Amino acid sequence: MEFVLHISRFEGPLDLLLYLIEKNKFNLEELEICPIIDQYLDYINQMRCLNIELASEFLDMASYLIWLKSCLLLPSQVDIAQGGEQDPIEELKKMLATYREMKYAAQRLSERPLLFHDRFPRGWAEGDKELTKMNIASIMKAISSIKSRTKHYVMRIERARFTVKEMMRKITSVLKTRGKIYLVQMAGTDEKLEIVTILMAALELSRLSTVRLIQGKLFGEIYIVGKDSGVKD
Amino acid sequence: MRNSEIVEALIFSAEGALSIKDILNILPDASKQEIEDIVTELNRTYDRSGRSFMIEKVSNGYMFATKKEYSPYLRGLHKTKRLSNAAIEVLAVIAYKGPCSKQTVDNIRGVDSSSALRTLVDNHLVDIKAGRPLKYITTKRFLEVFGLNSISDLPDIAQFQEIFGEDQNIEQEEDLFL
Amino acid sequence: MRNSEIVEALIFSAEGALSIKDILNILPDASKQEIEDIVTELNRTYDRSGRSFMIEKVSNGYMFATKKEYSPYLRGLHKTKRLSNAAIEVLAVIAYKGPCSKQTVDNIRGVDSSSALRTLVDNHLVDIKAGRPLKYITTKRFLEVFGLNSISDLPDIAQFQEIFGEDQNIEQEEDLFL
Repeated sequence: MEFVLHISRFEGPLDLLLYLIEKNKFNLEELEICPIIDQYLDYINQMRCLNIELASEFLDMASYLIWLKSCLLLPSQVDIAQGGEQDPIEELKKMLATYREMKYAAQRLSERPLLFHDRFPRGWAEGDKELTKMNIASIMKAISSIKSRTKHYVMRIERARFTVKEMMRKITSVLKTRGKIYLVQMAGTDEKLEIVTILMAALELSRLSTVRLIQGKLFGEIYIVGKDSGVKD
Repeated sequence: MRNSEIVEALIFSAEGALSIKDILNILPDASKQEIEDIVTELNRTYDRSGRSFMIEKVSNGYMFATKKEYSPYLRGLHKTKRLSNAAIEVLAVIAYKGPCSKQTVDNIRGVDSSSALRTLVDNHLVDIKAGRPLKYITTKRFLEVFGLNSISDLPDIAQFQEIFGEDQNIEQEEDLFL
Repeated sequence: MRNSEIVEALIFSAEGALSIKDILNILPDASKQEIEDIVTELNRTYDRSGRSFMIEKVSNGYMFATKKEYSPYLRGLHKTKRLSNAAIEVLAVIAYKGPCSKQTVDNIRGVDSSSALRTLVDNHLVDIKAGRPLKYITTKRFLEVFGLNSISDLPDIAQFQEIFGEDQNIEQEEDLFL
């Protein structure tokens, strides 16, 4: 169980790989890649078993490593370092080396005495503060704050994709041909926004007494039936 | 570490005036009298050693200030006051949309911008162009303060969502500024 | 009035680091060397008289700040923020590889850096340069906060490699795998 560490301990897949390499006392240059790949995949699997939400980058790296391992095991069929092309293992090592440099640089940076933590500048009353902190970013921030305040201008495309009204129409028309539909069946994608739209549309239809929403048991699947259908609650 | 050093550091780093009560919160074993004596003694030391600053007693506490006699030199430092968020918003709109009228600025922001516009003009960040209606434009000073060579150095608004996208789901292509 | 008093008053009354250039604008008869000597002498005086602050050489200029040993007391007065590890990593990448795009930062770290970038921009440690793609750079504020005179004060990456005790010659090693 020593693998079960909090994923939040790692900044990303490269960080986790570096940890595994250090733990095995491997040298980045003469890296034995297979055991590291296995340990990485083990780790990811355990995280998934524990229902720990993993950032997509960890999973992307997992599938990449599975591919890499399959290449290593089948050298005759897939030549991973075809003439001229970059060797993926070398590339991975380079990425790890660069990341390790930056991680170390970050550690060194955070050891420096920090202003407002270890050193304090002369204090200024709020009103006396100067313009010195004005920069392009503050202009961009101002624009985005205007945008978020006047969202109706920027959300048009998104609303066109999943509108409650349209979803209501869709549900009504499906109900014409079928007695009942499970809410999840209405979803064409697995986007959260679509699920929310479906639920809102169903609630709205129920409010208008056009449909009835039925849930057989606690946490059971919710389905919709037409108002006049013979289905019992 | 002596209390006088700590008191000096506290007053030095405080934003605005620091009250004796605030000081006593951090040095609970000191007394009000002791703090007052420390400040008097510090000022005496500054005077004796020819420091150009001193601790002033203002209505609500103590604060550092440079002595009056240096003010002719300090005026050369060109302090420009910090802008409110509203003023930066107006400035941003004029930078991207200018020259434009107050009406345009108000429409885009959804609120009245009179007072922010006034601040910007007072700070020489925005200038007025004659006409009906009056038009507002950013100035050379604006470019200096924001470290731009020209107004075309401002990034494209469509690129903002890279870090300022409030929500990944919101597509910002359809926007007001196009 | 002596130049050293004026220099002290100028640095004392500036918010953030005051550049030597700004000081010379106000004291045109002084030389760069003279300013440097004045600051060295002032710091010596502060040390001798037990001042809790000193003049730091940061961001190609000078700034007053309290000495480290007072921080336990001063933290009681100020809200101190610490950057997340992610934010410091992003900052390190931008400091060493910048100006660079978000894509470069993401590639080096192997994860998306939007939110860390946003924090750094919000804290004025990183600014944006227009272009396609946008580039990120560290600011004067970054130098002030980390007490650096310039980016080149950062330790050399080549030094890190010695610490790792390998990577002496990546190019050569690569051949072995081809």
